[in-house]
Amino acid sequence: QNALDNVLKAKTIKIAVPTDYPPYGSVDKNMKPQGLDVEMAELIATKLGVKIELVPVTSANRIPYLQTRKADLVISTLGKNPEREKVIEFSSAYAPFFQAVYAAKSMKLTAFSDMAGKTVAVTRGAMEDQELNKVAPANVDYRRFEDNNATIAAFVAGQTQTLATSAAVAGDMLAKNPKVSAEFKLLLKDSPCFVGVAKGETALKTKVNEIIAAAKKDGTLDAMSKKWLGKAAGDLPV
Amino acid sequence: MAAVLDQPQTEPASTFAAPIVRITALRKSYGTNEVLKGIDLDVKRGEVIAIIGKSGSGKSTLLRCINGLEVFQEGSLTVDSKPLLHESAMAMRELRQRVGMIFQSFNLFPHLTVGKNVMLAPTLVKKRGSMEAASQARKLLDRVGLAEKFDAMPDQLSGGQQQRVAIARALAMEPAVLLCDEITSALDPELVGEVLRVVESLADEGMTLLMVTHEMSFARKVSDRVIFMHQGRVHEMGPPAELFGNPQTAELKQFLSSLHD
Amino acid sequence: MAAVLDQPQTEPASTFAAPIVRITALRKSYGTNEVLKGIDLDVKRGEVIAIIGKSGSGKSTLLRCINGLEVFQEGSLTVDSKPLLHESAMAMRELRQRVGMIFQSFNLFPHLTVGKNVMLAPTLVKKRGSMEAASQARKLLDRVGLAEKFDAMPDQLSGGQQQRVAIARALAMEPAVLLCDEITSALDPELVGEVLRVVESLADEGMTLLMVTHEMSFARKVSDRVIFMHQGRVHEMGPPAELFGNPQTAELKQFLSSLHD
Amino acid sequence: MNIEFDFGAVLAEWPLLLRGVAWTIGLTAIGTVLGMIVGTLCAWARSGGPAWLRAIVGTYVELIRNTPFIVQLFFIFFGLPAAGVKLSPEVASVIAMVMNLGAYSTEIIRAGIEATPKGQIEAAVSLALSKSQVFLRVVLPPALKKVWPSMVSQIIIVMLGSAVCGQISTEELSYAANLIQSRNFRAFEAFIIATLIYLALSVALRRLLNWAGPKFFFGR
Amino acid sequence: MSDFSLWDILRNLLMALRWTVVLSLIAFVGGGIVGGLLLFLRLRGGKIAGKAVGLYVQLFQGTPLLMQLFLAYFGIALFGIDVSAWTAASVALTLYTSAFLTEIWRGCVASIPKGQWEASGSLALSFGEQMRHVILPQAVKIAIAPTVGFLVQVIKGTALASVIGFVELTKAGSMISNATFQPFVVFSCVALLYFVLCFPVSLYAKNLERKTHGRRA
Ligand SMILES: Nc1ncnc2c1ncn2[C@@H]1O[C@H](COP(=O)(O)OP(=O)(O)OP(=O)(O)O)[C@@H](O)[C@H]1O
Ligand SMILES: Nc1ncnc2c1ncn2[C@@H]1O[C@H](COP(=O)(O)OP(=O)(O)OP(=O)(O)O)[C@@H](O)[C@H]1O
Ligand SMILES: [Mg+2]
Ligand SMILES: [Mg+2]
Repeated sequence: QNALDNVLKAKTIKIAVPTDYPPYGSVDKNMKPQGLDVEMAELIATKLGVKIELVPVTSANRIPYLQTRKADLVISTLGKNPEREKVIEFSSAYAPFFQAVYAAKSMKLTAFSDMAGKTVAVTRGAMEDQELNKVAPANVDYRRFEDNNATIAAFVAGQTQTLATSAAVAGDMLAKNPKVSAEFKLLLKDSPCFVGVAKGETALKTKVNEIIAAAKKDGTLDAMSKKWLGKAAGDLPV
Repeated sequence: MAAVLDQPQTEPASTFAAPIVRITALRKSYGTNEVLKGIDLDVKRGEVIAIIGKSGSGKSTLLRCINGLEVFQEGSLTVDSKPLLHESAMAMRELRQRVGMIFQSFNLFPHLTVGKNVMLAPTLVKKRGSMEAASQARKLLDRVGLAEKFDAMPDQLSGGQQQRVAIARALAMEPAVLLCDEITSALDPELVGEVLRVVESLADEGMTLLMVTHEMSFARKVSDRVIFMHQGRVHEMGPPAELFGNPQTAELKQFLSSLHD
Repeated sequence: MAAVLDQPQTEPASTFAAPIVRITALRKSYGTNEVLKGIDLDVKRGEVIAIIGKSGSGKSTLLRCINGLEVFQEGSLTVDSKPLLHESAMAMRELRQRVGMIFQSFNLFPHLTVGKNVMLAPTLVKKRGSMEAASQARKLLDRVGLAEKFDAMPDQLSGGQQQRVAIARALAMEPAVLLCDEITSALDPELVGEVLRVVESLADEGMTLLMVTHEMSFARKVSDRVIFMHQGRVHEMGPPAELFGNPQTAELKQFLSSLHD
Repeated sequence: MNIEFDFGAVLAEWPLLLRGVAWTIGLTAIGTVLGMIVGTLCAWARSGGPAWLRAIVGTYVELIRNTPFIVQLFFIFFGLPAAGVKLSPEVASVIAMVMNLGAYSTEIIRAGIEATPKGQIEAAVSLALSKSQVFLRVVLPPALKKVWPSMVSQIIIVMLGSAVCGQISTEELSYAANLIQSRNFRAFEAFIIATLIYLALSVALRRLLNWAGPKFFFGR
Repeated sequence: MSDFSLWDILRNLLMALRWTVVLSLIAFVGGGIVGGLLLFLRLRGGKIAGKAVGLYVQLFQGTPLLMQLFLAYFGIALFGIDVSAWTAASVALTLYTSAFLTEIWRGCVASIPKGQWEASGSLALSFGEQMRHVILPQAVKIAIAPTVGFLVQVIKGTALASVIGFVELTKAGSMISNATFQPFVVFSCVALLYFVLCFPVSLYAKNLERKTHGRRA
């Protein structure tokens, strides 16, 4: 039996979403998950006609969730890269995601080479970690945290000099924290978000792709992106 | 003190012939240390035996083998013609109902009243009703002179009183044989007498007794036979008058004379 | 047993006149319970004083006041003409270097060898080198007859040996006065002698001694003066022959006669 | 679901693991030494100090003993900067471990101190030893000896607790395991290996402490 | 996302505190039951079972609870068994608690004098009867204080369930901290709530201990 059949039979789908990654996923006053990823998850559940069960995950453990079938789908700012493609499958992209490096306004940071010797907060297992490794000098002092809560808290608290994270996340953080005088410094990577599906679950993947394609066509994706990220989804890879 | 007791243990004369305890070539070691080196002993029904000997000679170990508290390696042991089988929990429970034991350190159950201490085993093992067990306990406590302590806790009693409760507790199982291991050694001298008087009354009433004791005058007065143990063996054995009056071996002579120091 | 000891405590005759310990109108209470009710006492250099009296009469408290283990409320106390000042830790340490004390319960330090027990205070307080302290410790242990126990642990010694180590430990600070509080009371009778012999040799060599004791014959033999305490007061005082031979007060008479029971 | 284990993929990252072990040992060593010093000082204060100091120490001990280590760690690392105290993850971890062991060993050592017979102290005082000499030379060694088994257990608990320090990016063993699994997605294997290393460390640490206690702290 | 007032923070933390309490109770009750079974095995199950229980205890006392949680969460699932964060946290905490409790209780049983076993044995009581009527009533009295004391460790241990995504007090704290950017306030509240939960239990355990010691002295 495949995952899609199981989902339809059980009439519920378990979807892993972030709760530490505003505006993609965080909690509201009542500790309810909210955000772009959450809305995307709800959309998929609705289109499948099943109930949704949201599973809060962190960057470090979202792939094990899929591997161990603790979730049927991962909708958690998941970027695509070859290492990941070895262990899970990806749908088409559903939202844009820019990774960037942030630092205090006063700091001179115009090229990755300027990061030499500086501390940087990243989330363990997130794409930023791997991407930064490729472009930054070897002597960057990485501070890796378990989840994005910790990464951002560490930077906000001044525990690190720079922060590598999603542009949207950082924008949200800066908007809420006027005291932190940080700004966008370097673009790390444009790595849109995909829905993660367990290896071999082609039926489920196909179904998800259909839903994404339809949503793209009728403007739902753009609307979601406008609502949470402040701009349209733009061109997304299939 | 000597009150009336229903005595199921004295049985028809015809069975008197068979020994109630028969020990044959019994050997027991702790690790490599052989503590009992071949013991042979027949105990007749109603007989009172005193076991004497130096510390470490194996007296306690012998008693503890008889009611199965210790496992022995060689030889055999029968009680009432039934062999002691360590593997069978059922058989061990049977045996222990026939063989009671009283310890140097009383070992009353501190969380139970005196009455409950006496009643515990009969209600659990013999499935007596609690009314019946209570009335038996009262009788037995009366017999050891402690009728009024039924509801007392053990720690409210003197050592001598505790030991008498322990005797009543053992009697409640109506054992055929009673083993006593230095039951007065932990008592202040002025309390020894009250316990020995109870034991003497048991002997008078025909209970089979095996007792390890350092009270030589008591052993002499009460016992039918005295056993002198030395280095894990029965070194000398005989009626008290003979053994104390005319010891045959140098070891016994030395032991007896050392007691007068 | 009486070995040679360098005796820094015997000083030129000229200073003999001033009392080494002078106690004036000393009063001490525990809460509302007045335990010492005005004590006056001068102790001459080299004098041996025995303090006797019933339990609770304040004997220990008096000794403990002298080396500052207890704080008193009224009166004054000087040692070597220096007043006892409880507020000054420095002054208290000075005092205690002049006044040694030995306790009923030995109080050896269980984690240190016998030798280290003796060496501890000289090295810490007098800043002796460890070589020097060790050789002094050996001498002192030899003096109390325990030279060969230098490396033993306290719990390997008998009570009498432990108490002799405690004496050596006190002597290592070369005190001018030694206070002994019933130092043989915790010992088995056969061990009392060995400790008393050491104390006697100290007395013979001119050490100033104040000792609370229940050993009347020893007090009679060794002391220059006996003090009978009663209800927190010095009730009678005098040479031993007088005090024991011809007690003046009814209380002392009663006390002495009670000892023969 | 078919399971294939690939321990090799995790073991291939041995430099990371080794680094993690080194950090775990380092944190534990510093935590133990400083923690016991803090514990000893606090035990002294609590059994013989002035009332106000006793109250402060008492509050410290109860606060630590009644809140989880991970919360203490988060508080120090994420919370304190808001109050102007910025600490690196490593320093924050060390402080949390020292505070933790300090609080527990205060109670442990105090129990030992209070079991010291009064006569021991009086004998030492009447030998003219100063207050601190009495404490360090006469009271403390037998007290430590008495409580050493509890002390060893507590130190091991603190060592195992250091696994939590990875949550604030101190690169100890559990951090290494987490980093490895987030790279090669071999979560089970990484955690099994880390767990076995912890087990070995705790066995070794117990041996070491049982040997070191008598050797350095309380004689034979 | 809307702004949190202090009351919002506290309210959400209090809601999460429920799960800390529930998880503690599960761990404590489950650990107690498993610990009791292990104790029985250890006393009665012969040499091999005794050794096995000893190993079990050493395994759980010798490895971090954090690792046990990770393994329970990601490890069991590898065998095709679906474990939620609830199950994993309950299982790991139960096993962890049982290892400590069985060890605590074994000490209590061992402190009952041998004479009690011998006296009851020679009265022909079976092992079960000895346990039920003679040994346990005495051992339980001694065991209450350290057992209650250990409850505090269990409550604190549940904090680690946050690392497998279980939203109890600590996890709620870090989520709120990220939504509010007020870590000092949030973690102060979190610590305070744990303290309010644990301190009375600690005090109670201390009182019990004083009582049992007083009684024995
Ligand atoms: N549990 C045990 N383990 C090992 N050796 C034991 C044990 N119990 C007794 N022994 C040894 O067995 C020998 C006989 O002991 P036992 O207690 O039978 O002597 P005893 O004659 O009763 O002496 P006592 O008069 O001192 O009670 C002694 O050498 C003793 O050391
Ligand atoms: N620490 C204390 N607190 C309160 N009262 C005390 C204390 N020490 C002693 N006392 C009281 O002081 C009185 C004198 O005690 P002290 O020990 O000096 O008597 P003693 O003559 O040495 O008696 P003993 O011969 O029994 O040693 C007694 O009534 C005693 O109860
Ligand atoms: Mg014996
Ligand atoms: Mg006294």
